[in-house]
Amino acid sequence: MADFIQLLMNGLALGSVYALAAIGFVIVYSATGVVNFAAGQFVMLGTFAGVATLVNGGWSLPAGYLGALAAMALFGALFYAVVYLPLRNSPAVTMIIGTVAIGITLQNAALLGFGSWPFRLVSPFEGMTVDIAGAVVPVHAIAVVVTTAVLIGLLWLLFNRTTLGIAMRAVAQDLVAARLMGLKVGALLAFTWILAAVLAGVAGLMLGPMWFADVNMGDPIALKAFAATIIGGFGSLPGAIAGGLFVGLTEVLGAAYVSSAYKDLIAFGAMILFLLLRPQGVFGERIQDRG
Amino acid sequence: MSILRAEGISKRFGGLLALSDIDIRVEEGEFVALIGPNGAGKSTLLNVLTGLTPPTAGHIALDGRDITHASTHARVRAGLGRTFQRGRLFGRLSVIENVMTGVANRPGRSGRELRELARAQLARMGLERFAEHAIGSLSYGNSRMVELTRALACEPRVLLLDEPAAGLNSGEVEDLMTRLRAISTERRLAIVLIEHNMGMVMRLAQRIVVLNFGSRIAEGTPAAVQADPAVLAAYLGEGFSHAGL
Amino acid sequence: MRLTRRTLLSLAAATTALSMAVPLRAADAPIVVGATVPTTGPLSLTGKQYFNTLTMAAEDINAAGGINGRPLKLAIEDAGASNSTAVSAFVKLIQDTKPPFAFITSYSTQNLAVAPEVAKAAIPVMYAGGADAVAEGGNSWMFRIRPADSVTARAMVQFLKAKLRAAKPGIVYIQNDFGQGGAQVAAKQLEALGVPVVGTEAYGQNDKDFSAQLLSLRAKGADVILAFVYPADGALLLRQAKMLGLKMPILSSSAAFVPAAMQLLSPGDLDNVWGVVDAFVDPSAGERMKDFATRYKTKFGTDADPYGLAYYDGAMLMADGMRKVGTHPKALRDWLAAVKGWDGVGHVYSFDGKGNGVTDVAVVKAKPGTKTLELLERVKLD
Amino acid sequence: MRSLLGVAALLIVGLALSLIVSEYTLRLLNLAVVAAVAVVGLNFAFGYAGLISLGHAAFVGLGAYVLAILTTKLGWSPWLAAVPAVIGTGLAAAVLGYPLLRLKGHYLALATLGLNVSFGIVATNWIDLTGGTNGIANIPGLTIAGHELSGERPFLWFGLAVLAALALIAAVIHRSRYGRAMMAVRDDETAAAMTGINVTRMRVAAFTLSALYAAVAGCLFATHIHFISPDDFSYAHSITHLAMLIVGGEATIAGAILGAVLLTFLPEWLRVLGDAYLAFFGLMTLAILIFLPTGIVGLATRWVRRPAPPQADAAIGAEEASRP
Repeated sequence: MADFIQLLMNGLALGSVYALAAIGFVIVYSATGVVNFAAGQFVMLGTFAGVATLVNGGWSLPAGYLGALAAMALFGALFYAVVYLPLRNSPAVTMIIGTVAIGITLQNAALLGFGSWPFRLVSPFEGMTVDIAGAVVPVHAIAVVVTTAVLIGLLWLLFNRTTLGIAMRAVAQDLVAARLMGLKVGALLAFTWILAAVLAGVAGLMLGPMWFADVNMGDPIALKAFAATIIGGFGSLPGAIAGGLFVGLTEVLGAAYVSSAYKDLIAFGAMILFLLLRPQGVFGERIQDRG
Repeated sequence: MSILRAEGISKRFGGLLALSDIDIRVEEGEFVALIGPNGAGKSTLLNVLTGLTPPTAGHIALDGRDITHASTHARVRAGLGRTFQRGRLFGRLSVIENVMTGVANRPGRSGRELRELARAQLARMGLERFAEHAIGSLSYGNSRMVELTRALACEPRVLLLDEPAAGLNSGEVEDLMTRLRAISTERRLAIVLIEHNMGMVMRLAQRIVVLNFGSRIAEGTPAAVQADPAVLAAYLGEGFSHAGL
Repeated sequence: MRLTRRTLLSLAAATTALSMAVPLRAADAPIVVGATVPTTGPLSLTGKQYFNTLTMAAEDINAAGGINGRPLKLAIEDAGASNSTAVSAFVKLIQDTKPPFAFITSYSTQNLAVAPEVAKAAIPVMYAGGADAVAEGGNSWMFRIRPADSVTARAMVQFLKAKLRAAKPGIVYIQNDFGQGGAQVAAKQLEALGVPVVGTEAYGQNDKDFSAQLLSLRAKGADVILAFVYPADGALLLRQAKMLGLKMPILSSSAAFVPAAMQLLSPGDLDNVWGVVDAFVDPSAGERMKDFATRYKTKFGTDADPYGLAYYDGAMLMADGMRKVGTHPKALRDWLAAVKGWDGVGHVYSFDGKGNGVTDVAVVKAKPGTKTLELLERVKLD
Repeated sequence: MRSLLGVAALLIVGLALSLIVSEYTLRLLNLAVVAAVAVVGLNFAFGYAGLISLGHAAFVGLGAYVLAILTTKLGWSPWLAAVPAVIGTGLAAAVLGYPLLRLKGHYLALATLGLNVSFGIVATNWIDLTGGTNGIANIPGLTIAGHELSGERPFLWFGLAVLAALALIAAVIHRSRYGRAMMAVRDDETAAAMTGINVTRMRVAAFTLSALYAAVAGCLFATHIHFISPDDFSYAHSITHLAMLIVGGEATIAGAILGAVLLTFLPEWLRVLGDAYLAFFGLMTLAILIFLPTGIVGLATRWVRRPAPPQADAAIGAEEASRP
């Protein structure tokens, strides 16, 4: 039983990271219709932004976190200008290939800048653990789950209670109508990318101490985030969370109770099954012909 | 025996009853018009008849064969043709290739035969000179005529036309009417026409079916329908005063 | 224009000078040796090490007078993270520089993919991929400068049985050529020794959570865990084992003890952890090792690891051969194939009929409360 | 006729190159030819039928693995083994296609991506059959009339012949009723059904055709490199195939071949940039997408057909009449 709780907690922590990566992906998708294959590299950059400020720069924790997130915001704006704007009217596939191409560039630029040496980010809760029903849970893992929950709450407030968020939703639903209503569509789309990059930054900073930072960590995260998004429902925030937790839990529980060699087949098999049987996912909107 | 018969057709979208217990029959070579205010369910009925939307209840028979559950392409091969409200040509195929997709329905034709048949169809519609043109280069009027040609190339026995005259200028409408009349008589083809241009409806249709809020509210000859108070109310109720009634 | 006798003479003189200059220049022209090294992608962590040591070896060789007076030059191409890139890199090297000798990577699948091209090029190469399958291919041009995975696995099993007195071993391995191969050999060996494994668990190369695998082995009653790992995941696995409160000893393969992995660990993570490493790369392991390790650290700012050392020794061995029999590929290959008891920094190299040069490994353990490794014993297998 | 000329040009250029270039370039040409076979196949699915497949490499892999297993474990001749490899892969695609191809756009893209990842997991872990991550080595090469196609040059000749034949077949299909039907399905599925086209069957047919070509590419790959492992067929390769098709441009056979050649050579040419070469590769691919949205072929046709004759009646409503 203690083992089960332990696995459950680890699965939740892992799932929270996938959920955060998936949220950044979903925000971009619902606002711009872009399937961002560089989403994993966003998270990787987030971790390395932390490496730059905290490890290489030696900044204090709060300053380092803020600096890293500011850098990510800048990166989001840059990505909007350099990748999204020139390609925004291209077919979906061109956009997919474009984000893959820039992903290759980001990964190799990080390799040039930081080398292949793995880094370790220090957690604010370094070495602290709590005992939950016989399971040993690092405080950092709990902090990850809590931060994810708080961020989701804030995002909900943003999208439902602020003019900015409501305008963003309007743009996501009908770009032309939003433009006719006088919304500054360009600025709102840019903000979407910035928000996604910052969220990826948070994900990156939080997983840095749990995993180690290496420049090749992006793609595996993106794959899991895709699976999470499909299972939860394309374009749905609660779906991204549910999907992320599901993928994290199947990864850990599947390895424990089914087969550690084939555990990833469960997540991806579930993804394909969901696509076939319930393509709108758990929470998702009905399939539109977008893309 | 009716060439197309639909009985008790209902279609529900969530809480909305788009079609309610509609009966419609079309005789061989007959020209029927389907009219009604916007949102009356005309296009939904066409979608049900062509198998694009499954009905919630009801049966459809084509030439005596039940096609209620047949797929769209099977209905086309059984003799059902259709054009769309917004022209839907294949943008990456040339004009003649568009028509060839229709001709290709009948098995056992060689590639050369397909091309010749398609060319003949275009010639019959006076469109031969556009045969090798790209779809994007056609005028709107011509693209509608190409779409009609493509539907005819499927050799239908019943042709459903969804507002074929929308967006055409008066000369083009006249031309279209002449051709439709000719097609209907020459090919013994039954035609179901959805149209807002009442002048056109009155001149072409032998029989008119009127829908409103998903129900059939009137049916009869143009003169009879024109005189029907329920029809007048339906259009006036929607503020449709320039309907020419 | 008239050709005078004078101009003819001077032309002749010039030609003679030129023709004499050519052999002169060839005598001190650099010998170009090829190397395919992963400098991009996930494999570049280990690749960086032998990129460094090969550079260092070339400098050392040239400082000692080169190869009979001719300087040694390296031509390096990126082998990337895919087999296809590795083969392209090798073929490009052969094409561009026609080297008499080359180093290829420490990744078995890349070695396997390149093997047919090596045979085609007909030059001797040294490789550090561990999979036994590479040597089983019967390619007489290929020489392995690291212990084969089966050697490591057998050494681990011996130590496990003899010193850790395991009765119910469990195995956890990384899902790649190294992990799968090592786990298979170890399981068979343990079976043969009468201590069958109680559980075998796998994890993916990109996995970050090993709690399922570790807890499952504990639940199956494993009293020792054998871990076949790569550097970063190895470190993460050791850390999580401690966090989960696993009390049994863990015997891990080499990669968890390379500097890149060690810097990620704290002393507590190494408690009750043994390592079977290719070679004990530490200043305490003798004068020559001390010289190598300290110079590497001064030059590159990080500690050397056994992978890097393997290529350093390999380069020295190659240079020795070239000095003795020249740079003709066939002569060099035959010389290498006959090498017995060549004393390198990391090992004593003797090539067997399949081109395996190393049959010894070292068992290490951290001094209690520190991350300083101690050599417990050397295991020599025949 | 035009496609015959194109194929002749391909063969002449290929043969001429094969006689003058170095061994290394020959090898890259061979890689490009193998990729081109796969990408010409992908053109059926994506170019004609509009199916975004990110699982193409799995079909290349399936073909390669069947051939490798039958030749190394059962000692079949590679020629004989290629038959079940190609047919089996086609069948697998058809069986998978029926449920999968109900999905569209990026849903299909991610489903096929999941398929590719799943293929990798199975190939990695079914060690008895696939050799796991160690892969399968010593795959025999092809022999023609007792001559082994061992060198890069003979293999290139053979590869070019295969590519030329497959490109011709693709051109014939393109112009047949099936090609038209696939494109009709891509342009407007509803209207396609309304001209009597069985949309599902056309989709599955396009997907299956693409898998057949992929399997041929897999057989070529296995007999060329003589070694395969799961890494050779990862989803990254599927994305590369799609990128080749888009960079080549305009859903054409010529574009598929040109794209395959360009994206095979580009990273190799960039090697002179040293450590930064892959970073530049990504940027250059992005630049091509931005500045050549219709690909190389689009650029070429724009150059050739510069003075497009203005249609007399083109002005009105051209947008409305184009795609819905």
